[in-house]
Amino acid sequence: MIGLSHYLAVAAALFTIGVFGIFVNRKNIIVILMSIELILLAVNINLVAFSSFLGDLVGQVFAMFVLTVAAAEAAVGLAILVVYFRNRGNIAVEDLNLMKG
Amino acid sequence: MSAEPHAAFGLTETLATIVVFAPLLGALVCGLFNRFIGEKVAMFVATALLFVAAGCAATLFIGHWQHNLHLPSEPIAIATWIHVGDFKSTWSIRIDAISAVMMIVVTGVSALVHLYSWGYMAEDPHKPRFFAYLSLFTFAMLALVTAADFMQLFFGWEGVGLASYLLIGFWYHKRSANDAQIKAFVVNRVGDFGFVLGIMAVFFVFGTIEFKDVFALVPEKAAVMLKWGSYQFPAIEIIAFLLFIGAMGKSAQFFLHTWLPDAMEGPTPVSALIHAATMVTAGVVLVCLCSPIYEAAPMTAGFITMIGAVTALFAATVGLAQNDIKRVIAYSTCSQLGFMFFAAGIGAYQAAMFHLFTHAFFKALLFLGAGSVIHGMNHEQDMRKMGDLAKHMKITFVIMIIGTLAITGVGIPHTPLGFAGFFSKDAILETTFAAGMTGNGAAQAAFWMALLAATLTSFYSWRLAFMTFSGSPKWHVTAASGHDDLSQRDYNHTDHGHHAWHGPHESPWVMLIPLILLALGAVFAGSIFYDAFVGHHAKEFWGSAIYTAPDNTVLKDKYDVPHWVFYAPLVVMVVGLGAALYFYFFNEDLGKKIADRKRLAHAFLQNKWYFDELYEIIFVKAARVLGDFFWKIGDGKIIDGLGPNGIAGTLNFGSKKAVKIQSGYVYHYAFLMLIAVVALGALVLLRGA
Amino acid sequence: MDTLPILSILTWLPAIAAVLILFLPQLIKSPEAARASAARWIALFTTLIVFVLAAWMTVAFDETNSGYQFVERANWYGMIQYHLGIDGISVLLILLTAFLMPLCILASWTAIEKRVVEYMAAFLLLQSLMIGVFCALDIVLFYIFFEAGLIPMYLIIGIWGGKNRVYAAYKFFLYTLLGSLLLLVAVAWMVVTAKTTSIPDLQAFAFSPAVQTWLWLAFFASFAVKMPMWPVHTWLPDAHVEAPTAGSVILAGVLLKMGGYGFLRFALPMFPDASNAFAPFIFALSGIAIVYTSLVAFRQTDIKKLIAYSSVAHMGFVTMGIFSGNEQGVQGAIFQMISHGVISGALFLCVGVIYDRMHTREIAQYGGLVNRMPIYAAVFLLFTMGNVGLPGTSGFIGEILTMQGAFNIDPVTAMVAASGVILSAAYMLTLYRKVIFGTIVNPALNTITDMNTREILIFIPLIAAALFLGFQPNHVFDQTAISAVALVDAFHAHFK
Amino acid sequence: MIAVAAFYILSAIAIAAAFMVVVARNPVHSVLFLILTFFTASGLFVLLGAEFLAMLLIVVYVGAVAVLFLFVVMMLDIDFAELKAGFFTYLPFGGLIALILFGQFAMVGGAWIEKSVTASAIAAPSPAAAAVSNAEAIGRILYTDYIFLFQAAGIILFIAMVGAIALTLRHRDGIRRQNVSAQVGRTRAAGVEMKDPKPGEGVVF
Amino acid sequence: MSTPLTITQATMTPELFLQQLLYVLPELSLAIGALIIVLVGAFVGDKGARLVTWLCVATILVAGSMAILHVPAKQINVFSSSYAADAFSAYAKMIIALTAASALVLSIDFLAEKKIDKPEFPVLALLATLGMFIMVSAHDLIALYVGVEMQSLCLYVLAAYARDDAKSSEAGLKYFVLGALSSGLLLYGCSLVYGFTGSVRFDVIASQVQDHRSIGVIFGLVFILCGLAFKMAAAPFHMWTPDVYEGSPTAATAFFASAPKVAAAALFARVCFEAFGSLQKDWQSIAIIMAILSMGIGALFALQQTNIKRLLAYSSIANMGYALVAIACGPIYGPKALLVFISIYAITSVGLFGVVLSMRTTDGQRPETIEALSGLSRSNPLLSVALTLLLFSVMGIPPLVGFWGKWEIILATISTGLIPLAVCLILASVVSAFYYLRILKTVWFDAPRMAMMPVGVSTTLTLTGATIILAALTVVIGFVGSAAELAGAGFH
Repeated sequence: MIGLSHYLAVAAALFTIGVFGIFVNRKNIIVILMSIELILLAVNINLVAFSSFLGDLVGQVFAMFVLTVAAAEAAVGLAILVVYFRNRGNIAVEDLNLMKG
Repeated sequence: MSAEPHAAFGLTETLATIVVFAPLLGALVCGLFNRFIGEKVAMFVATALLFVAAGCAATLFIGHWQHNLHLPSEPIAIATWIHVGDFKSTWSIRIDAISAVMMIVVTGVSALVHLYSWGYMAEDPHKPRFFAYLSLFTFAMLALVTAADFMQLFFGWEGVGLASYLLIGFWYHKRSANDAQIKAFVVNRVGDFGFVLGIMAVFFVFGTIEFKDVFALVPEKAAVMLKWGSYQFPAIEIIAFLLFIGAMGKSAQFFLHTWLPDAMEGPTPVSALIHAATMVTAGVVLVCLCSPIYEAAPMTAGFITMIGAVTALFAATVGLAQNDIKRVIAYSTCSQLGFMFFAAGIGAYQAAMFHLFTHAFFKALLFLGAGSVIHGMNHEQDMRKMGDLAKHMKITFVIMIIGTLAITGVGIPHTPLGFAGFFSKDAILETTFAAGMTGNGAAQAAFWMALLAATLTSFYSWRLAFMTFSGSPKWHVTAASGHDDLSQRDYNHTDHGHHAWHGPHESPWVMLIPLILLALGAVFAGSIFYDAFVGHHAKEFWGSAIYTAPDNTVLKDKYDVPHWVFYAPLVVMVVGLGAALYFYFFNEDLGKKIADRKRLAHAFLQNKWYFDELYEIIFVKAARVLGDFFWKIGDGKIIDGLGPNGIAGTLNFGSKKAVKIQSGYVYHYAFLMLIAVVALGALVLLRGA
Repeated sequence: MDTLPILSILTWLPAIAAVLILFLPQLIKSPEAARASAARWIALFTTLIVFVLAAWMTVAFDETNSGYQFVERANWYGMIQYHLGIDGISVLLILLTAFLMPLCILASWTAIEKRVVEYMAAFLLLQSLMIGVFCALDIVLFYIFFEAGLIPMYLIIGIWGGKNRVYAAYKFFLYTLLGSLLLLVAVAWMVVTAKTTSIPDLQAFAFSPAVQTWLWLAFFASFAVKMPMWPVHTWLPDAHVEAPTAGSVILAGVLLKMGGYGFLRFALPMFPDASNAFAPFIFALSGIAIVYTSLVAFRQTDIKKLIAYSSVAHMGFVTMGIFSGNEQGVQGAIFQMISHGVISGALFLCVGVIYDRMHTREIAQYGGLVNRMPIYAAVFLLFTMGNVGLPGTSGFIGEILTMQGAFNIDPVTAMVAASGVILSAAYMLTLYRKVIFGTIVNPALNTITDMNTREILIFIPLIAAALFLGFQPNHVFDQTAISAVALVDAFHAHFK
Repeated sequence: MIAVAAFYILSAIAIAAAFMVVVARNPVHSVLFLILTFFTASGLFVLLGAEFLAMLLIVVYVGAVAVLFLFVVMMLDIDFAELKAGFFTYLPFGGLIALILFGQFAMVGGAWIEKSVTASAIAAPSPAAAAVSNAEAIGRILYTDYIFLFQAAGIILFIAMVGAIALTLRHRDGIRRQNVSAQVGRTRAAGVEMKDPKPGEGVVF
Repeated sequence: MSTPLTITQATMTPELFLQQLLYVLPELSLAIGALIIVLVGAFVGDKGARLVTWLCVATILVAGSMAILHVPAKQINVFSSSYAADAFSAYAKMIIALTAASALVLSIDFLAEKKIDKPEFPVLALLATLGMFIMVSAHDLIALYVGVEMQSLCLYVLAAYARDDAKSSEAGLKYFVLGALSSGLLLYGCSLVYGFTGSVRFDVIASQVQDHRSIGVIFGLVFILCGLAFKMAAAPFHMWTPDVYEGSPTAATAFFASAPKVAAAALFARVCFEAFGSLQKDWQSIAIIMAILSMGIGALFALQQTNIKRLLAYSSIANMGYALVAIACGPIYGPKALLVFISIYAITSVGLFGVVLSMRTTDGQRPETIEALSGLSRSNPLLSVALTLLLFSVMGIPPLVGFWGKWEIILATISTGLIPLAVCLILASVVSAFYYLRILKTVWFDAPRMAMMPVGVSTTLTLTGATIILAALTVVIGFVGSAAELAGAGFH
């Protein structure tokens, strides 16, 4: 029988991959944004799994809010990315380094 | 500052008040208002006031001597000075035998010196300042001798130190004078260090610093012990010792004597007044005044005896080899002070006071005479450049011989014939021998050392006389350069220092009159006052001012010493005179030859046993090195280096390194966030486990 | 006292004047020179009024009342109150502050040429805060005044200071800040423990001995820096050297006294056990301070630095006296604070006189001044002697009493301190010789002029004070006695 | 049994696809893998009985967000990028951290016990499957209990809109736009100028 | 904890619905205001930015006053207990409104000069304020998340607002990427807490964790706090702060530096005190670690800064450390200290940025280095006096009001027994004083280097306002204290 911990494990794996994607990725920023989507997806799996196993709908409502906000976030993130690209001509992570110290 | 008259304010009190405050008034007038009233008037006021004071002091002294005046038992209280709990000090005038003696000595010599200075300092542009300092000194000295408690005593003590400082450095353009004044002040401070501690110990043990109360409590506190760690010391001994340290500084006793010869950088009248007759005797006064304490502190008394005797001998040896006329007399002063101290040490306070009294006359005389010589020699002080002056300065010559006779102690025992020094010195030697008979080892040693010192005294005193007044003239009339302290000053009348010198000349009468008056004292003071001071009337003369323990009978025992003791001083004087005659009168160059041949011994003596050099290394250099160490290493490297600068530096360095973490790369930031999350997670999980 | 809120007036009058100086001329757009002149006169006038009021208050002060007088009290923030009052310990320190301020203003009359308006405002502000420190009876209020003084002093050193002023200003500020923040923690601790901020109540509150130790250490950290005590004294020479003359005067004359005042007001009465336990420690530090800084002073080549180090040594007497915990020690310490305020203030003003003429403080640049400046030489001599502790000047009384106080507890400390008496003579007289005596070597000095009337006017009150206090110190002791005795008695009663 | 198999297959694909999102060289591939991940995740939602959310995921995420990603990737014309050297230097430590993180999650996951949650905590019990649909049940609480936050979420979308416009909208110069009000407000007087030329002079424009 | 009045679905009626709306009036007015203003903005176009800004300011101030005009005596939870109306949130909202409005006023001249004065800026700021309002009133995890995201999304955009400026867009991107990551952490934490307690409501969570301390909940707590720490800019989640502060348009930075800090700190406090009250040991240790790190890093890193915005960023990190110290003091002593401190800090911060915003050379440059302030006291005495007062205030030197913030915190730490933390605070303060003094040194001791423009009207207004408010606060600090006391009383 598939228990809650199975789902939590999947979510944890996705979360870890998302996190991993953020800090080992040196290619471009857009992948970082995708990693963030993965993290949010992991959270959603968690919420839905808990909701299901607790028999409580609030988790699903929460997940819905997360979905909504994630969509908004993606929009804003991509907008900023576009602005950045217009200024710099590329989106390499290594170049995101005008300010430091 | 006015005294509030009260019911018992009689003649004695009035006189004493005038004595004390007249010089102060003189100093203020002379120092502050000379610009308004004119130099001459200011100086005249100061001198006149001093003579008034001297007159009053004389009245007081003679009145007491002749039992015409009754000295009050209570000091005149003028105003509260310090009153903190039991620590209470009052501005007051204590009138007793000691202060009466000291008042006449101080004001008398001071008045004469004031007068003398009219002539001696005639060409100095800062005369009013000089007179102001002299009067200020006189006031401070009087405050010292009339103090009724240790605080006022210390006030006077330091006050005379200040005046001494100012007067030694009176010719401020002279580097040597500046050095000497600082040396005098600082060495005195070393003594004061002990003195202050002594006062504190007195307060600690007795709970008061008023003489009357302290002395009354001495028997009661005799057994009190001071503990320090596991050691115990008798409190009285400690107090006595500490106070004596102060006396050693002020009276230039062995170890703390180095300032006195240098103090001769001051004008000669100053040397006469301060560094011969009065201030330097303050230590003796202190010991005599504190006789109740010293009577209860036999160990310290022994120490005083030894220091006194050593000083007497040591200074005499150094005096042998000096060539500066004032320095010879300075060492002689030092030596004579040693006499006074060991007299006090063996319990003959009266003899000490007596010698102090006579010494004031003949030593002031010698100094002023030397001043007259110096004045006549156009400020030349080196005896090797003098000679044959008897012809040119007859009165001075006579006076100096009187002085020499007095200091060497010429007189015939058992008769009233003799110079002042004879009576007082004999009294000291006899009492010392008498004390030695009771088994006082220190006294025995002191006696023999004193005898030797007396021989040397005779030798160097006559040496001085012969080198100066007899023999061939070693001065040149044309010599007008290479010597003069005055010439370097930016005088308005530059004619003095550089004009051609016409050879030695006798001093003006304004200088000679004080000399003559002092000469009278040097001749007669001893015989007249012998009885009152140390003779059969001593008890009633001194009254309660000097305390002698019941078992202290040296004053009486001095009559019972073997016969040869009475004649010994005379004999040694003759021996010294003979030697001096041989070396400096008959064979004029012999002394010089000896000096040249025996280089080592002579150099040792001439360089004052190398005390200055030793102190230079031990104290001055050490202070410099330590000061530099504390400043540059202690403050700079250690405190600042580890403290503010070090911390600031470390922080700056650390932050420079640390700020690199802020690399600007977003993946670094994310990575650090994750590490933090993981770490915090691990932390709480561990806590949970 | 329902009459005049004299303490509030004393405290706030200078601050109001400062604001006036700062803003009034701005509003009427007067030219720079006129503004400067107005600032000077307003400042002088204000400080004189404050002095007169302070003098009146000192006269009106009831010497037989050991409690706090002229008390003002109002609620402010929670239990923190606007609570002012003075006793015998603070009354004279306020008078001293009020006494020195007009002299400082006068001393800065021509010496300060740039930003006169800000300068005068800063000084007046400083005066407000200093007076506030001495009359605050609420511990938080005290702390506020205590630490706020950093602001004007930082600016005074930094803006109108010498070459190395920035370093000095930083050092002064940070050193003091660290100390006073520890004090703040301790204050908070006390407030939390005792549930009151009123100083009289805190004095009556018995802290447990263990707590006392920590609190005492925190207070020590702050006041020791302020005093300053060895080894946290190194800010002082720098601050003194760089500060303008009047800044040095105030720093030495008043700001250092806050440390001593703090010990007297807080450490001794509130933490008697700890004070008693730490007394040997303080004695050791005081002894070291006296000898160490005297030796360092001996080697200085900068006049102000020398006097600054000498200040540290003299403050050593104060701490020694305070922690001897007996009447002589405590009264002596208070006296020494006042005396040092006058004498070291005067010495810094003396330095200022020649600095204004020559713009150097190097001893080597001087020599033979007596030839050109006899009056100055006399004045300088007087204060040199005062600093040396010559009897008859105020310097002596404080030294002897604090030493006596210490001697009753620990003769060895008194002995070490007494050796400072020798050393002080050595360095001060050497300084005096090098600057005043001798012949003029530096040709620049050939045209130097003696003190002018304004300068003489500045010194007359100081001379009068130094001598008056030297000959009649009892006028001070009469004021301080009752409070000091009460303090000492309470301290001793604690151990009975 | 099918559910179990479905779970394993779906989750395996999801994890693999997610990994590929991160490591793929071509960002377009990354986006496509992301879409795959979403699809499989939506399958998991169905398994968990959250049909409404599963649909939402596909509609919102695949339909909007992922397409948006794809659009941006294409628009920005990003080169293929090799894994940089930094990747390998950071891999061990980064991997370690990731591993620890995963381990911690595993511990947490293992700690969940059904009974640990008291029934009273459940605010909105899931209705029996037969009673109402999942979507309806969610709707019931969303429009009552969470109406306030629901509106707030609307505001968030509004913010995203305003923000995206503020950042990216450009009014380029030189582009002719229709100005309706100007057209409508145009009057005869403004449009036509009457000239009255004298003979032989002509009209000067 | 007082038993809150809870209105839920079970008892929902139209009347009750309206009654609930009463408690969210501030948010409602903000939201409705925002919508109307957007319409106005669309109507007036870019030229109306100034008008729109003032409208936003007015709206925010109205909303802020609504928050304090209607403070329920006891905490009231509405909308299924997702939203708390209480004195704590009212106080925080007032401060948020005040500082947000001031920051907006400050932005007017700056944006106009940079030619980015479009209506979107104030509208986004207004909406961010709405997010902050929701944050401080959040009483369940969903509201928490929604509030945080609403605020964050606006701030991301504001950071990148100068879209032609490479630094600004980089700042926006960095802020966004890291912010999204932190949201992910926060959410993951929320999901764990939800799963292990069965509820998202703070009151239910509180009663659930009271019984047993489950690893899941604690782990969830750690994640939530990490996410919130990011929003607060507390170390070690502070890394974005200096870069974003530097890169963002200064007007936006001024906004970031004030109101959002209040909101984040208040939310952090509420989560700790209300939802996880019985896990005090856990969040306390986390808060202490974060506090020490923030104070240390804020103080240390700032030493090396030459850019004044960066320096202020580190300064804000350090100050968030102080706020965390207050939070670590727990629900009894912490809230008052936190509120007094954070409100004073936020106002000071606006003032400081006001000064930065008024740094303008006569040739139109906007220098951001500290050196640019050289000799400011000569060229612009009033501005430098204001700056001096603000800096001494933020240093915590009495009698300036910043002192009271530190005083309250120290008092709280001592009351709690966290004395070593107080000592850390002090050490950090001394090190911080070092770099604040450096600014003052540049202003007062150095010779002027650049000719500065006179300060613009709106800046003068705000600056004077901030200075006057701070000065006034010194005198009426008793009022602030008792208000904060009242506001913080709900947690115990």
